[in-house]
Amino acid sequence: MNSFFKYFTDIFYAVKSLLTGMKVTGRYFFSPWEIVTQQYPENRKTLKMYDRFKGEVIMPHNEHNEHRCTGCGICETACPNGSIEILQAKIDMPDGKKKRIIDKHIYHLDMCTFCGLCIKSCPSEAIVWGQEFEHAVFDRSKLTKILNKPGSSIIKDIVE
Amino acid sequence: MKEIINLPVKNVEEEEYHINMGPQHPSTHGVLRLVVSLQGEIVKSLKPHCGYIHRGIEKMCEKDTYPQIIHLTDRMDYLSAHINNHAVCMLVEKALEVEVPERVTYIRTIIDELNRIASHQLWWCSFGMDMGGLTCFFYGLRDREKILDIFEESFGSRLLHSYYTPGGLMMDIHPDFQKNVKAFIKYFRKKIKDYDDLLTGNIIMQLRTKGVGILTKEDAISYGVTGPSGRASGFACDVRKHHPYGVYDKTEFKEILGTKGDTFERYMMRMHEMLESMKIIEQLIDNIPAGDYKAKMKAVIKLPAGEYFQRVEAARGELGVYVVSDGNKSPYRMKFRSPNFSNLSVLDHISRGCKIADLVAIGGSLDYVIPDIDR
Amino acid sequence: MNFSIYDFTSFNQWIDKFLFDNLPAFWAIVVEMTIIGLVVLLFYALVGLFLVYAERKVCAFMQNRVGPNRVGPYGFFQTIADLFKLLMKELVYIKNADRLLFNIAPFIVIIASFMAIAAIPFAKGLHAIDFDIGILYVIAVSSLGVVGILLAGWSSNNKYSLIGAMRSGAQIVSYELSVGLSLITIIILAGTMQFSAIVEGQANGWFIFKGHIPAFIAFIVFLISSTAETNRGPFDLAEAESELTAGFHTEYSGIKFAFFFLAEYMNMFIVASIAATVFWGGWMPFHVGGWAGFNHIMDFIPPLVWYFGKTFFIIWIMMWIKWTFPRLRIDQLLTLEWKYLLPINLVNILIMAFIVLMGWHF
Amino acid sequence: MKESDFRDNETLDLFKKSGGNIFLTTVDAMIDWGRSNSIWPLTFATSCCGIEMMAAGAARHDFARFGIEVYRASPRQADVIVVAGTIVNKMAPVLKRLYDQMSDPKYVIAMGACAVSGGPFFYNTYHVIRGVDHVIPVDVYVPGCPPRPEALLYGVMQLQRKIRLETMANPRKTQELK
Repeated sequence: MNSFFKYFTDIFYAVKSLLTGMKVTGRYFFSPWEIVTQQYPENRKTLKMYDRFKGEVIMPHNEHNEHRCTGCGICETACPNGSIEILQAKIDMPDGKKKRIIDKHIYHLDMCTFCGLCIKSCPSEAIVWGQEFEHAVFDRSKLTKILNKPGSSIIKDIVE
Repeated sequence: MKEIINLPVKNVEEEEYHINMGPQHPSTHGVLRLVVSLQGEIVKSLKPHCGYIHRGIEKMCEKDTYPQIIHLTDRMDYLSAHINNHAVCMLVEKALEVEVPERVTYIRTIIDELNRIASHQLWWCSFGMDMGGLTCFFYGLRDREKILDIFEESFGSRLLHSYYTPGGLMMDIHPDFQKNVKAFIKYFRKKIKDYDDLLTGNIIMQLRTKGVGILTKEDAISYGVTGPSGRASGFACDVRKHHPYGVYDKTEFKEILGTKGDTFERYMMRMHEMLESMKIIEQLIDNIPAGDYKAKMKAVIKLPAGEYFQRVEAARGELGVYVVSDGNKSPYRMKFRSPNFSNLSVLDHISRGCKIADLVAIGGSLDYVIPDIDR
Repeated sequence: MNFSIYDFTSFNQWIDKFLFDNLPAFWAIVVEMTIIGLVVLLFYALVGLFLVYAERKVCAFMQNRVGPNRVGPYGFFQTIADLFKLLMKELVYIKNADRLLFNIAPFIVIIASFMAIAAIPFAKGLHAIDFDIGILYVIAVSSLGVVGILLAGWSSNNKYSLIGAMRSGAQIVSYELSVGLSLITIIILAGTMQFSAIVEGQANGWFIFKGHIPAFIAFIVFLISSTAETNRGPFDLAEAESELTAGFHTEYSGIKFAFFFLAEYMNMFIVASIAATVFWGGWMPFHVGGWAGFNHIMDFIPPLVWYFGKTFFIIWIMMWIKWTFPRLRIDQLLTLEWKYLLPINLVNILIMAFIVLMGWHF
Repeated sequence: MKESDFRDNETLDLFKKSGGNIFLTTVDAMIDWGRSNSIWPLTFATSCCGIEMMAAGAARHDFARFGIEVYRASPRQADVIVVAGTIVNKMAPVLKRLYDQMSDPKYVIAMGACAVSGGPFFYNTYHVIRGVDHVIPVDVYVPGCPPRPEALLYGVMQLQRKIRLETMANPRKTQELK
């Protein structure tokens, strides 16, 4: 007799547990205001990343096309996976000495892991995080970037 | 004719056949390959094949400096990235005998627990998906996004943060951090009821998990199954309790132990652990002391020659980091004792004799992350 | 010609008369059959496409998201885009597959669901054929689909497919029983197997209300077992994604896969419309005995609206079930059938027979 | 989103030019419309990026708005393989096989630094494929480690733009160019 009752109580509790589950999904079905979806390409205007968002490494230039990078190469050694390559050039100073300056600050976006060691180690704060995240391209070579703009020069008051 | 008659008749009952689950299979959570020998639907035995995502992280660590190792440990068990980093950072700090500011330990503990919740949420939704309840996937990830928002606001990325550095943190937490964490806990305490209603109490789920894949305490100890999976079998293995680090010794939390060790118990362990983690965070979040966010470290970190070991409680079990240093700026040999590897090793033992559907459920309850197994 | 949206009988008779007047008898029948075939085919495609879209939207709303919304208004043309793509997709031929069976299988599955539509009355006079054994015919035809599934699984030369097909075989054969028995409960009440007569019999109250609790239990059992018969979640063991990748149709690509996909949704439509017809009065409006004014207002709503309203409501319930529950294991699936549904069903039939015998129903 | 807002329009122009005198007919336009709006991905993830791919499919970002929610576990029915994560030497033959098992037309999105170039495992390791394009042809590269779900959605939109250039006469011209 006991097993006979157990048969029915089992059915009762099973149905109850199933209805509890259906209550959850049913409630969400009838409460469309709880939808959390962000409509990405439509909300591009209002979509703003957090200030600290790590999108890519950029080198800010001022209005005279000047940057703060001295080409010291500390970021290159700090980078754990070789995403940064510094090509240096030598120029003749007016006092006759030769000085090393940055020729190309090559940044491999396709290899970067956004760990932030380069930016943290930069002594002259030449590179910062950019907020851009839409990087998808058809050609992989487009992801290798030269951060210093052509014809740019270093801001005068930076000392190594 | 005679020869044909005398051929040995193959016993159909004994006939087995093998199927490959993986490397690309939805329920192996990555690129694990399980060679399962089946008899009908019954699993006779299985062989896990590792190495489909072996990236040589331990070898790479020998080339990197200690701050650079952090970003590799992120990518081992990516779901408990902060906790992995915590292990390496503590090891370096212990070796150099650096006293980290108290603010750092508080922040690290809170973030570890947040990371644990996020990891368990992802486990819950993938477990639900393994069981066939696809809606679980969306509810779990919906709530996980709240944690990721907090992470992104402070550290700038969603999944892999590289936020801890030897001696402290990369940067201070965002001013809104405490407020957001409190809001999240309030939110999640409400939403975790949905989890219980949708999956935990469900009769189908209970029938499928209770009494399936039983792991005894002795086996858990001998296989080295740690974390929630080990505790479900009654193996008291919580590193936070027995070898406290961070500020766990100053907080009140329970180490919940199971008795049965079946799939349902492993499931419940993680559900309880989410609640316990929230309790820990609630105790700490208002008491973060003011101070510096990193200790003074030398520019080039060199560990004195010797051997060092540090363990932490990652989301899936005990993570051990073992370093042999020869006094250089990079380790001579680095070895990770990853929890998932031990947890996977028990899969063959506990899934023999169950059905394919059970194998999927057991795999989901062991919650392995394949890149942590292969490293 | 006397055409109204409340009664299609005269409309059909008019077409019939027109054809037979103008053509020899043989050709008139051929033309008639062609027209019916085309109409059913068009209907099949439209309902299939709509149901796929509806399923996506329903599950999206249950999961706190919006679902397809970029192709057409509210993503309404999403499934049409899918159709174009699947039409143009390469058909992969498996090297060691049984070519003939591999190619036939999707057609068997789709024809099985196609044939069942014939007997379903959509409105008064709007049905392809009105058998006097309509229910028996539908049960017989809908179980043909399992042959296609078994063939698909067997011929693919894939172990996952084979396991999925074997599961499906065991599942459909056993749940067929419950479907039949739960319908017999209503046949006892209605006293006929003819769909049109069953619908007429519900003019003064739907069977689910007329038949007291046994009819309600029969409805629940029918809902569960028909969900299982259509291989839908939580009984989708034949294509259990997390266990068997895609089950019996793992090796199918392009339009052949689309046939399986479509057949699943059409089977859902068919079982829902049988449930609506047998339990909820089909195209019959909602009537309450004694409320003449209310009944009169209800009569104004066209039968097609009633019919599709009820059918889609039942489909919605089936979707709701699918998107809530985890999947059953194969042994639990059979336990549910043989230990729970079947005994309940048998007892239910006895009770129903007793009620009908005593004349206790309304 | 306007065409000019997208990146890498130069490569797309190159694809357009390579079409030569073939013009898009109405049939082409219809098929491309269908294909570009129903890209069913394969459930394939090897590591971290897979989690972000899951997040892209989840409620917050909702892949399904593009009609892409139908994750197919069987490669026969999938249209795009999102290579999310590191591909190592042991996995490369499997990946190639999966790609071969997919039915045409098939597309590849390389998601994350590991799939694009090897990423953190480019130097100093012995077991990692340095970019998945050594194994299978890649249509769209989505860098990031891991990329945000929005970045993946952006990659999918780039792929849609690429698919819309296909013609019946030369369906795979965009890949043959490389």
